[in-house]
Amino acid sequence: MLQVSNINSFYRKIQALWGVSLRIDEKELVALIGANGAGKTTLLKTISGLLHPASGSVQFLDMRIDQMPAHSIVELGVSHVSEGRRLFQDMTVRENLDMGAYTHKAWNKKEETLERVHQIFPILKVRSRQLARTLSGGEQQMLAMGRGLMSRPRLCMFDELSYGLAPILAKEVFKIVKTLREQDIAILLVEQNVRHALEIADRAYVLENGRIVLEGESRGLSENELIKQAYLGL
Amino acid sequence: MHSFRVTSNKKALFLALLIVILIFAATMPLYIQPYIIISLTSIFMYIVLTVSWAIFSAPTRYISLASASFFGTGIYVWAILGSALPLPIVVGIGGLVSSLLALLTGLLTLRLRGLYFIIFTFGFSEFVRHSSQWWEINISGTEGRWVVGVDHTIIYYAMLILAFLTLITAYAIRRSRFGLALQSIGQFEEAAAHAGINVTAMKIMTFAISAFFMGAAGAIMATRWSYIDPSIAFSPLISFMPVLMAIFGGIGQLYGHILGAGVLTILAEVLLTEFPYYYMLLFGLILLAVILFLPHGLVGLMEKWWKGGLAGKHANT
Amino acid sequence: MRILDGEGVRKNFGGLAAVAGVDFCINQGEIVGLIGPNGAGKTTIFNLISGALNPSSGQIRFNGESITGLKPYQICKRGVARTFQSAKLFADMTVINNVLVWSLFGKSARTPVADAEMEAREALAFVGLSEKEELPAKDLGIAAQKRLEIARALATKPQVILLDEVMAGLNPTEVTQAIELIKQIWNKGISVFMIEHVMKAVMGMADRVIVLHHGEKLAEGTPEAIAKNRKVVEVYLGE
Amino acid sequence: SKDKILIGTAIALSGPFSGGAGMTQVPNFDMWVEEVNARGGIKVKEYGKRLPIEYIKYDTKSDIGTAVKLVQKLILEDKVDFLLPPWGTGTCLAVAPIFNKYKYPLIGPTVTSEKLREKAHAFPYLFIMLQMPRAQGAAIVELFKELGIKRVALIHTAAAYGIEHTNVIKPALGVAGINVDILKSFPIGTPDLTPLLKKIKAARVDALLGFTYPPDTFLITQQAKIVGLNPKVFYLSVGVAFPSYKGKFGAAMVEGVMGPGVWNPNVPHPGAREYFARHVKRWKKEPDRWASAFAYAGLQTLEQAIETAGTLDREKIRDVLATGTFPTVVGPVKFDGMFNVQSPGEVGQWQNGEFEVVAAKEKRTAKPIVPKPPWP
Amino acid sequence: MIVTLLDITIGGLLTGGIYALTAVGLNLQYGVARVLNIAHGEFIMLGAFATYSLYTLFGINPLVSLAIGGPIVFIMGFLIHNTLFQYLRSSSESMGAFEGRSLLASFGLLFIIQNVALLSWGPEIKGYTYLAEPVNILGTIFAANRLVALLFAVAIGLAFYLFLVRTRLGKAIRAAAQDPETAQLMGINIHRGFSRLTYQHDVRNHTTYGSPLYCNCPYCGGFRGIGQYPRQFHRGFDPGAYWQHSDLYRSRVIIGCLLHDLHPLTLGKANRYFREIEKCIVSELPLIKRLSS
Ligand SMILES: Nc1ncnc2c1ncn2[C@@H]1O[C@H](COP(=O)(O)OP(=O)(O)OP(=O)(O)O)[C@@H](O)[C@H]1O
Ligand SMILES: Nc1ncnc2c1ncn2[C@@H]1O[C@H](COP(=O)(O)OP(=O)(O)OP(=O)(O)O)[C@@H](O)[C@H]1O
Ligand SMILES: [Mg+2]
Ligand SMILES: [Mg+2]
Repeated sequence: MLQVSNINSFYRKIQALWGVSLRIDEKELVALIGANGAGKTTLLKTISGLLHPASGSVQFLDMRIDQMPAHSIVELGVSHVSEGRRLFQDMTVRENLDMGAYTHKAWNKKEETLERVHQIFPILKVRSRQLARTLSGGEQQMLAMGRGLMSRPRLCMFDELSYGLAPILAKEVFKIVKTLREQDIAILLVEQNVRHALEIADRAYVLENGRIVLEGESRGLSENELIKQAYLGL
Repeated sequence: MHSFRVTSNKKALFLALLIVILIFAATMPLYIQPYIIISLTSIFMYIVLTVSWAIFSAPTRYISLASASFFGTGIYVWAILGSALPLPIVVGIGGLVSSLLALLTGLLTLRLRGLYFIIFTFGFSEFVRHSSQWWEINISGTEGRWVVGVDHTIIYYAMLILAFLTLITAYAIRRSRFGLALQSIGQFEEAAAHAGINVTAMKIMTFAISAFFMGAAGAIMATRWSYIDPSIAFSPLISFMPVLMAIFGGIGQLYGHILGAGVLTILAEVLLTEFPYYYMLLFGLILLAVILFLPHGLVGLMEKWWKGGLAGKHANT
Repeated sequence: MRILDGEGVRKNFGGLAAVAGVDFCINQGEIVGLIGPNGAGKTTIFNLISGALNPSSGQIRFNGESITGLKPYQICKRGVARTFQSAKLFADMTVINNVLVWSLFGKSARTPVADAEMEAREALAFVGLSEKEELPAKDLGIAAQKRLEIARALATKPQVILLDEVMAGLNPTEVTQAIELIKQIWNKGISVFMIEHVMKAVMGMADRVIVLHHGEKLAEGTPEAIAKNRKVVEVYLGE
Repeated sequence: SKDKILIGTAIALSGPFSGGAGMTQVPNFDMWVEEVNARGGIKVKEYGKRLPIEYIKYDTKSDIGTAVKLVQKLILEDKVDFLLPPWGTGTCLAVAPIFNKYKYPLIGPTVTSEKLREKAHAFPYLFIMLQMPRAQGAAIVELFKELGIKRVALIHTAAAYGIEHTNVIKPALGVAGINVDILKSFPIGTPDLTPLLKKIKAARVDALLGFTYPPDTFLITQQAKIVGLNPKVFYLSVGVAFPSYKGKFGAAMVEGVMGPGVWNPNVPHPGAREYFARHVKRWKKEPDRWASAFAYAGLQTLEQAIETAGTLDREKIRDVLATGTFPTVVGPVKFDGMFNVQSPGEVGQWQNGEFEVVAAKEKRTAKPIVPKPPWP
Repeated sequence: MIVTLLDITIGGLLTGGIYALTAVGLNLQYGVARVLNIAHGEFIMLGAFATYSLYTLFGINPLVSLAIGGPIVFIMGFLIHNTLFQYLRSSSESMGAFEGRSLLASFGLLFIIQNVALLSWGPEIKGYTYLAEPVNILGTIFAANRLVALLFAVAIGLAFYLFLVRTRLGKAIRAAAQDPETAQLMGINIHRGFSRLTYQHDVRNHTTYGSPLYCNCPYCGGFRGIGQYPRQFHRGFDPGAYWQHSDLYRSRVIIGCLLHDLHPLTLGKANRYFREIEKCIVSELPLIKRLSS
């Protein structure tokens, strides 16, 4: 479904990604692991079109998207829940969700999707008319996820999925992500809680200093010594 | 934005330059034509206004449009006291009264941010104008006032000294802890408050300092005008010019403010006298061009040349 | 000895009681954890202590004196420093100047600039950011931003430090490092009041844990007791 | 030796004053320079020939600080021989000391202030063309007495012009036994005056007497029609005599409106009709009936004074100005102290599309129409 | 008594209402496009002059010329925004920098427009009379042109307000203004120019209530524009609270009108200057209270 081949990405003159390749199949849940500053966010931005790679290609559903503008990529069905929430602070919860469904396709089914999102995060319904900036940290995270789902994506990328969520909710969210696959959504997951991520993922990639250093079935990876040491803190 | 610590290299250069300019400026009336002296006085006046405006507004990012009310207050102080007291004392009083007014304005408006602040400060200077007009009509029973005039060389020296004091103050504030505090207020006021900075007091105090110089400048300039009324003294133009000049020159750098004030004053006069009918058109076009091509104002241009020059040297060696 | 305590602290936002009459106290040399579901009112409590918000009712005392209604800068100067859940950095200023503001102004006595600069460097070295001193703060990654937040708070030489989710977004290895860091802070004699969703940190470090739910105190006790508390498991920890 | 006379002016070409300056002064300055040069220049005996004029014009932006500075530039840098007056009372007063210091005569068409009386000795170079408030007040009171006006509403723009006139005329009305029922001021540019006009209407006064500036003059006229305020006498000030006033409202609507002035092509002075025709030909618009002709007359006065003195020595020219009599399009100009005796108060009234002189009595070009006809 | 009340209310609406609507325009521009448009009043002046010329030269009914002029000015706003402000925005490193630069740019525009108007129409005051007919509403009298201008302005302002608050596109404009990068991630094409729409609206709105009300001169804009910032502010100028607290916003507009309504009352009692002073104080107090709490 998504094929990233050999991309090099830059921030002005600083190279952040070095020949990165990655693949996601239909309905697959892939985890992306790496230390702070490894380049995870950069990779996600490159896929969603906020950054354009200097070389290499990104294909989505057999279409080359690496030079497409971000808003067209969204229309193809790629959703990117950014790191740090990036809510529209001066709009209400409800309006933020509406914006998630901005594409024509999603707008037509907005009410239906909204209901589903409200089911997943009931607090968003309660806080409907509150300004995004006054939500608590965790509530903001939920809103960011909800907004990401509003576009009815084929591929959903979560950057720092459980950031700032209470343990019970974090567990809940992992479950939800798993169920998303049953709705035909493929998932690319960036997550600091590596153990949890590996538990639910099918496959995982490990990114270090802008390069993929390891990849494979997640079960295998969680046994890997390097991973244990560097990311599981064992 | 400037860095808190200035390299000694830059400091020495700055000081040397300042002293040379000062000596030159002080001897000027001896050998220069009177009209150039008069023009220089205007440039100094705008330097005082722009630099003092920027003392407060540049680091904190509160764009104040109240300059006219402070400047005008200074003018009125001269109009009232000019015939009774010597110039330096009246100028000092002009500054102090303006500072007091700034304290009042500050208390009213400094809780506001962004557009609110801009509008309110402008509203405030209009309010001051209306009030003084009301006072003149209903209490003094007249509108305009005759003002005691002073020789243009004296005005020149007075303005030169004031400009010098303003620059020294601005420089000192920048380099001191106040400068850092003001800058952090501009960056993130809430965080600054939690860092132990008494944000309100700091803002009001700086606002008053900056108003002092504006008021003093008004008291000096009044001597040139011989007749004033509230709409002359509180002309809104005075509120806008410092903003324009500071942004034009480059808001982050002290020398940018000086440059902006100097260049725009000269430019305005040249355009005004050479192209009386197209003056505004050309002025507007130049403003647009500078904004479009020099995102950091004239300072950006200077720095480009500066760096270009250095790079050139490197290439040669 | 009680260093910081609150009594019947309450904060309403319109109809919502974000904090609904909570008592809490921090003793000298303690690490106290504050946990609770999202939106329970934890950050609001920090805002009330640090003076960012005024309580609707209730009392907050520091060293036995009421600090209710004081301004943030006054509270900071008395010795209560905080970090923000979402970093509030001076984005265009360098890392060192970010800390310098805190070390210059955060203490009750006037610090000479040279001393303040030294203290700022120390604080940066302490959190391991020495190499980034001259970078503008906006170029820092999330983990580094959190460290900078901590460095700034430390630079005021506080008696109590309020840490709001400083471990969010860190991977387990980094969490271990952060725990070390907080222990060192505690070693300096600073009392720690921390909001955290990373259980490993709370359970491993805290002397006492306060659990908040819907703005009310649900439970309070040792980490072990809290971990076993049925209600806490139900609303916060999950099975 | 000299081969030209350098004449400069700093006047509002832009900014809020430029409307007035562009109506009353700038076109007359330009036209006069052209005419003089067409004649070959001004004859100066000292040089034994006609010297053409070289003309420098600067824009004050309607800012007094700029005006002061530009006048200094003209004197000190451009070294002009003569200066033409700037526009408006405030600006003229602000530059008057400089004119004096460097001994340049200032013959001001648009400056009227009672304040000058106390300063007359200090400004020997200042000459004022237009009527002073006291004279205008007297003319109005005289007219009102004749028309049997008993009760007036007195309103004015809160600017020097309005305040001084009001200060002068209020006691004069009292002395004449005319009652001021309503006395109000408002800031220039007030967007809506209907409440005030409604109040005046309710008071049923005989006359509305307004010392107003153009924006207010236009606004009050329009709004008076809307609220149906139509007293026997309807007097407003600056702007009434402008051709654009008639242009905006049409001759039918301005019929019977009174204002200060007055000058029109029918006044019995030599050259008046020709001046009017030249102005219309040159600018495709009529001069206003208030200060245009006085501005032009001021230039004629200056020209004659130079020729009489036969020199460019400004001190001598001043003495000629102070003592001589100069025939102009507004009649023979003579200065009593600094004030033009040719300019006592005059009231005009729009009648059939022309602004006729109705007071003072001896200058009348038509009889006043009272009561004012209803709004169309 | 009832007549007086009515007089005050409608009279206040007529003047206060138009101010309030101008404020909406300014609000939109700053709140959505972050352009602090000093040249605001110049556009009013241009609109007024355009309708003036069309009316006096060709006898075109001002209402008709609105229909022609509206789109023209709309296109003008489009061009200005798309070239100038869009470029400034993309070349500014931060929002703060953009605000400063756009302020300077609008000064540039102000000078240029004034000069162009001065050159094309001359410095004198111009004016024409249109619909200056009294309209009798329940016993009190108002000028028809004011009523018409108000109606037009209300209609356009309201439509645009609803557009921004209710519709998909309108919300997208606001979102793009707050965080352009994230807006792209929602599928919003920010380069297609959204914020410019507000600019256009603003510009267009002005042409509407410019003309028949006032006499014009090239500086009328300057006076009305810059001079009205504070006045507009007193009448419900509130970008922050604008969107979400639309009730609050509405009430501010109403307060604005009410404030203006004090005008006839106070005119009867005290000097006009007191009213200006009183307006400042009355309108600043609650706002300051709210912001400081
Ligand atoms: N806007 C930027 N400009 C310049 N360099 C950047 C920028 N954003 C990120 N970088 C650099 O690119 C590298 C990769 O950053 P990235 O944000 O992708 O890492 P990450 O794996 O997502 O880290 P984290 O876990 O902190 O989110 C880092 O070295 C970072 O400093
Ligand atoms: N200004 C405000 N207006 C209205 N509601 C607010 C405001 N600020 C906070 N709230 C609400 O108060 C509640 C408590 O917020 P708080 O930030 O204290 O939660 P928290 O315990 O820190 O949660 P988290 O762990 O998610 O950060 C939340 O439900 C939030 O939506
Ligand atoms: Mg990242
Ligand atoms: Mg929180």
